[in-house]
Amino acid sequence: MTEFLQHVVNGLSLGTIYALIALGYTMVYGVLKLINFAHGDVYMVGAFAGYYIATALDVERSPSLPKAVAVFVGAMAVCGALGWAIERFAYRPLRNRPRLTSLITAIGVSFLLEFGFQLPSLRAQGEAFRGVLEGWGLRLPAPVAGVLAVLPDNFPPGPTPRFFPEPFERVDWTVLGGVHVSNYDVVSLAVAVVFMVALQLIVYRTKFGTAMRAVSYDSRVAGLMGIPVSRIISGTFVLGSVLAAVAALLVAGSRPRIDPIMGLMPGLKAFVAAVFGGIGSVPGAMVGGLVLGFSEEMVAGYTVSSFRDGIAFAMLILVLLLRPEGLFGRVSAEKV
Amino acid sequence: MRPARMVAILAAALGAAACEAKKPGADAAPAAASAAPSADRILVGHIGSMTGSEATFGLSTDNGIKLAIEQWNAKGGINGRQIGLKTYDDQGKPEEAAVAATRLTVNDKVNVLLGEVASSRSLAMAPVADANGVPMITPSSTNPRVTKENGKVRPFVFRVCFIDPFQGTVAAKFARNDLKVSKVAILRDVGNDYSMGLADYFLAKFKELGGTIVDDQSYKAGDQDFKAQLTAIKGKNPEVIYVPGYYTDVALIARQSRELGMRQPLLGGDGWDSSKLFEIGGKAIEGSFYSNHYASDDPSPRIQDFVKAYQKRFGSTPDGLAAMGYDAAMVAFDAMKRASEPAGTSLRDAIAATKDYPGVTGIITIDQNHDASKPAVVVEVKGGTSVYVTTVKP
Amino acid sequence: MSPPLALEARKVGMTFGGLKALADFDLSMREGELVGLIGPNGAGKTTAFNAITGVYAPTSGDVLVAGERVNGMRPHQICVRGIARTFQNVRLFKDLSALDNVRIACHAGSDSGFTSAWLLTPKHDREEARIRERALAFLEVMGLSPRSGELARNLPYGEQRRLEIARALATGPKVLCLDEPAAGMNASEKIALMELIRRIRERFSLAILVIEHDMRLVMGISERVLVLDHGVTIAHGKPEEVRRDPKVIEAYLGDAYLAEHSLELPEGGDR
Amino acid sequence: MGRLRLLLRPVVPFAVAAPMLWGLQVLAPQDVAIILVAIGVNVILAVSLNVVNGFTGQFSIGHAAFMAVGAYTAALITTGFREVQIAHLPVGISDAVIFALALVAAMAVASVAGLLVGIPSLRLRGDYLAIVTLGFGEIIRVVIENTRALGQATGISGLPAATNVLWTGMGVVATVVMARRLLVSTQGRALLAIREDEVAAEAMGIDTVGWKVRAFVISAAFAGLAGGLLVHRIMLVTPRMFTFVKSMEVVVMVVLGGMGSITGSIIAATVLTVALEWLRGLDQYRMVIYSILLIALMLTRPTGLFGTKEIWDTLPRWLGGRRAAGGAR
Repeated sequence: MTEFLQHVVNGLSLGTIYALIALGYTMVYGVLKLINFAHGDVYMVGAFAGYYIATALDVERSPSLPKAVAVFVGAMAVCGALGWAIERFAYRPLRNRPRLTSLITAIGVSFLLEFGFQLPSLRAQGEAFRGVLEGWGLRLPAPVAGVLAVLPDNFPPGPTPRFFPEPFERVDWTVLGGVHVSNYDVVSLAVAVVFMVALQLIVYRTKFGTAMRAVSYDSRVAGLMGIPVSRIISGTFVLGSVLAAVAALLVAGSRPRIDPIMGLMPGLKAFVAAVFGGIGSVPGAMVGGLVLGFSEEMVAGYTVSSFRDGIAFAMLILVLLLRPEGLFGRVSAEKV
Repeated sequence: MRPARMVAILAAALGAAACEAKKPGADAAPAAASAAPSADRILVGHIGSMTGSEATFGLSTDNGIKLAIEQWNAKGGINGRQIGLKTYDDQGKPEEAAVAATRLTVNDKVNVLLGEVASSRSLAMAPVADANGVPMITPSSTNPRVTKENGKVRPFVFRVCFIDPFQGTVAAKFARNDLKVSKVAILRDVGNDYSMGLADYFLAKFKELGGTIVDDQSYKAGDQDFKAQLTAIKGKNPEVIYVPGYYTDVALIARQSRELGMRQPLLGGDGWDSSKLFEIGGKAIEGSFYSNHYASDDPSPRIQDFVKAYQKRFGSTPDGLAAMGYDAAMVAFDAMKRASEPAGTSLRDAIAATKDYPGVTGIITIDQNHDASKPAVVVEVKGGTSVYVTTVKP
Repeated sequence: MSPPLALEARKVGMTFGGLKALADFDLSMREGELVGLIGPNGAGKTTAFNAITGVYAPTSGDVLVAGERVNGMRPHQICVRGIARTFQNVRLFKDLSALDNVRIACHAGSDSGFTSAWLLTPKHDREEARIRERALAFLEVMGLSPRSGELARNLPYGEQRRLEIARALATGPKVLCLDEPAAGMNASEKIALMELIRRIRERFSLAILVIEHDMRLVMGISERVLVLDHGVTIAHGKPEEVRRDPKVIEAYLGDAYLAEHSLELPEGGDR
Repeated sequence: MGRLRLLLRPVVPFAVAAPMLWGLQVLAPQDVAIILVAIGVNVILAVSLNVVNGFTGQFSIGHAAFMAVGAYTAALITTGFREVQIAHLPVGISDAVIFALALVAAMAVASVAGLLVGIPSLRLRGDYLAIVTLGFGEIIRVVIENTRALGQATGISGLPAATNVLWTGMGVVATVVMARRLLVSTQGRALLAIREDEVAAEAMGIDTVGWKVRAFVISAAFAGLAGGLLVHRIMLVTPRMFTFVKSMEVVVMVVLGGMGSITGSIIAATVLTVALEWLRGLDQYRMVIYSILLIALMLTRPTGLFGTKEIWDTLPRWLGGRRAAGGAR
């Protein structure tokens, strides 16, 4: 019984993460009908942004609430900016092109982030460059050399995983005779719920949200109605990326290993969750994420754990075949 | 002529890229200039996953090799010939490894081929090495089939690491005889042949020694959440959990097991050996054991010197893979010194004749299966480092 | 004795989530007949079309083609049974040549797998040749032969309309359903089009069902007119009778005006 | 005589290609050969995927899965018959025959897999199909990793080194001929119709689902062929070789070449393979450059190299180009 409850707790904390990432997918898809494959990598960037800020603030030795907040806000800002940039430079130029095209650029961006973060640090690269030049008997002009000296020596992080300092003290509670819950699980859940509710409000209560839905319904007409489509889409990207950052920090805080490809699998899974819940629907993404989290947990816990990944997708396929529009998705019969 | 324009763009982009990227190219391979083999130069070819999910392992190995080369060159090279290194990335894909191996052997005409970390990739390289008569030493591919395919020993392929059966057995013996436990749970990386191999041999040996495997769970490298499996394992309350994976995942596994209030020590293999394990694992990993080639607290100078030199050169403590890469290169160079001609069959024979070479990862002797027979040590994680516990002879 | 029934719709009903878009739609057409289906926007004309051609399965009633019950069948099956259609908003295969558009239709139903194409069997060659000839013939009829090589998207609007008709004819239908073929044309174009439709009917001896806003046009060519309003058939009969029918006039106040000046309203609620 | 010509016509391309390829096979040095094989395999993958993604306008991103099915099938057969020699046949020939059979089996099994995935999922539109294929790819991998008979993570090693330039070349010819003859046939036009407008195609009497499934099965079969060829070049098959990333690489080739353009796929596959090989020396920088290149190309030529056209449609006349207006003509 305790074991089952434990699984429930685990599944919940896993599901909330999926849900948060899935929200990003679902919103972007909603307005752009584009599977933003780079989303998982935005999530990764979020984790690293948090990491660098935390190291700068020396969170590891002296964690505190204000610092934690700073880390969160900073990472969210970075990801927001990144999301905006990606949309602006990789997707917008192709908006009126076949969607496959932007899908490829999405993959391109994803690769760029993943492999870019695996490069040696700028300083190391600079030194290597200097080495080559000197190998040719050339030497760097003084100003350039000066620049070399100030290049960051731990960015890009390279492929070796980094340790993510705990943004705040970890507390573990044992409840109901043997079920272990940590304040991280609670905080994650709380934060996730808060953000989801906030998002729901944004989408259904604000002017921006209304515009967003209009764009997702028919961006052309929305444009004719004087809605600044581009700005709305940018906004959506920023929003989604910010959520990805939140998810990343919640994960990194309790599972403190971060590396450049940490976004790959969570990205795919979250995508599955989004589709499962009906891509384009906010509550769908939440439910999808939770369902996925639970089912993975239960499969791994009670059957052959190596089928864990398989089950996520098997489930997905089943749902799609039985209910192609997903749990909360709306049917869009093509008008003839 | 739009396609033409396209091609132009492509060419331009490539060109630009090529120039821009000269730096690392040259960095990774001081010998980049000398693709063609010359009598007064020795070229080492290394294939590793410099990008992708296992890049960190490829990188460490590459560093180890670099260090070995720089040390020899500093000493005036091998019989007066300087050593160059050419590293190719295989992105962790076997097919890439095969192509890279072909290029190194056929175009770059390397004297010796080093790599790969993962057996699956070494298995893709081995046939190429044999076909071209270029000796190949894999630093850390532990699957028996790498050196011995269908009962036949591959003529040109060697290794300086343990093989799965040995290390699995070591762990099993240690668990049964030294820790005196009888109930063990296994948590293996289903996507990783190294982990699967160790787990299987451990399982067999441990049963043979009269122990019982209470649970056999698996995860996938890169997972961030292992609580499901751990919770299941906890229900079976084993005395020890055998986790033959890489430190990248083990650190998290340790943490999460503690978070679930599990107190059992974890037991692992040389894949654990990295300072990252202690950094990420923190308190959680304390009191766990793993089999390894050496204990970093081993006072013997050859180990301490290596650790110092490595830190000096790369600013980080070497992990097991770096040490293996270093030894693989060292064994090759030692053989070259002895060989009449530092390439081809004579080098092959020289490597095969390696006996009691004092490597960082132990006294290496290449046996008739082209495997390194060397004792394994078992170390315990104490105070953020590994502490010698016992030595197990082959 | 009169020719056999080509199309027969018995009490066809169509509801979308409670909304009754079409109710008890009755229609029977004989070979060579030309029936006009008119009604204000949102009257359910296109719905009737979709129910007949299988885009939607009718929620009630039956559709028979040459005596065979077809409702519930997928559109392509119905097409093979002998109903071809055009679309209100032209739906050509835009990136294919006019010729290919028609050839595809000629393929209708022929279900020879890929193998013959790979083995280049003589039979396959003959088939290809036959299809090509037929396609060219239909382009000829529609006066599009000079355009056969053009991409459909590059054709002027009027020709696209004609090409769509050619494509529909190429499936060898017993019944040809034209959904507002004259939409967006000016008066003279419309006249020409109606002339063309008449010619088609004589030459291919099929039943033609035309949806049209513009009453005068339909009245001009069809021997029977059926008027829909809010999914209900409010009148059915000879043009002149229908024209005088008060219900029709009422339903048409406003719309007729628009239609005669060939102004288009988006058919928003037309479901 | 005429009869004979009719009988021969279908095999002309093979008859012409065989000697050339054989020559290449003999002349090409080992390092060139392995690249050629790599290119060939990618061309087969790209062109076969193009049948689904390009001709039919469906969006499959699980091509690697069918590759895997074919690869394992072929591997099991060749390893199973390693010691077998067909009676009255010299070793070489007998091995070749066995390999040929293995490849055929690979295609067959892969196509069955294609059928199983296709029948239910091809009723779905657009992205949903993409997701199902993606999911299927992951599932296949998980299944392999959990099957002892398939060697789990280690896979099956020690396969005969059967694949060479000749075999691969013939595979490429077969694939291209398949795609080309399809494209210019009435059956192929049915697929194009589906790509252009599914509703209209259906209304014109085209059994859209049926044709989609057919296209899917064909493409799966040739993916299987590619898999079989690849693993017998590197004498090893592991689940790692058939990841989601691999599928994506193929999709990239197709889109880059232009949806529905055979020559486009061929050129894209070749260029990408060669480019990656060329960049190999730059280890870590390689994929970074690759991705930048990818983005740049898509931004400069969103419809791919040739759009839906073939190369000769885009060449100027004096270069023997015949600017056929009809996209697929």
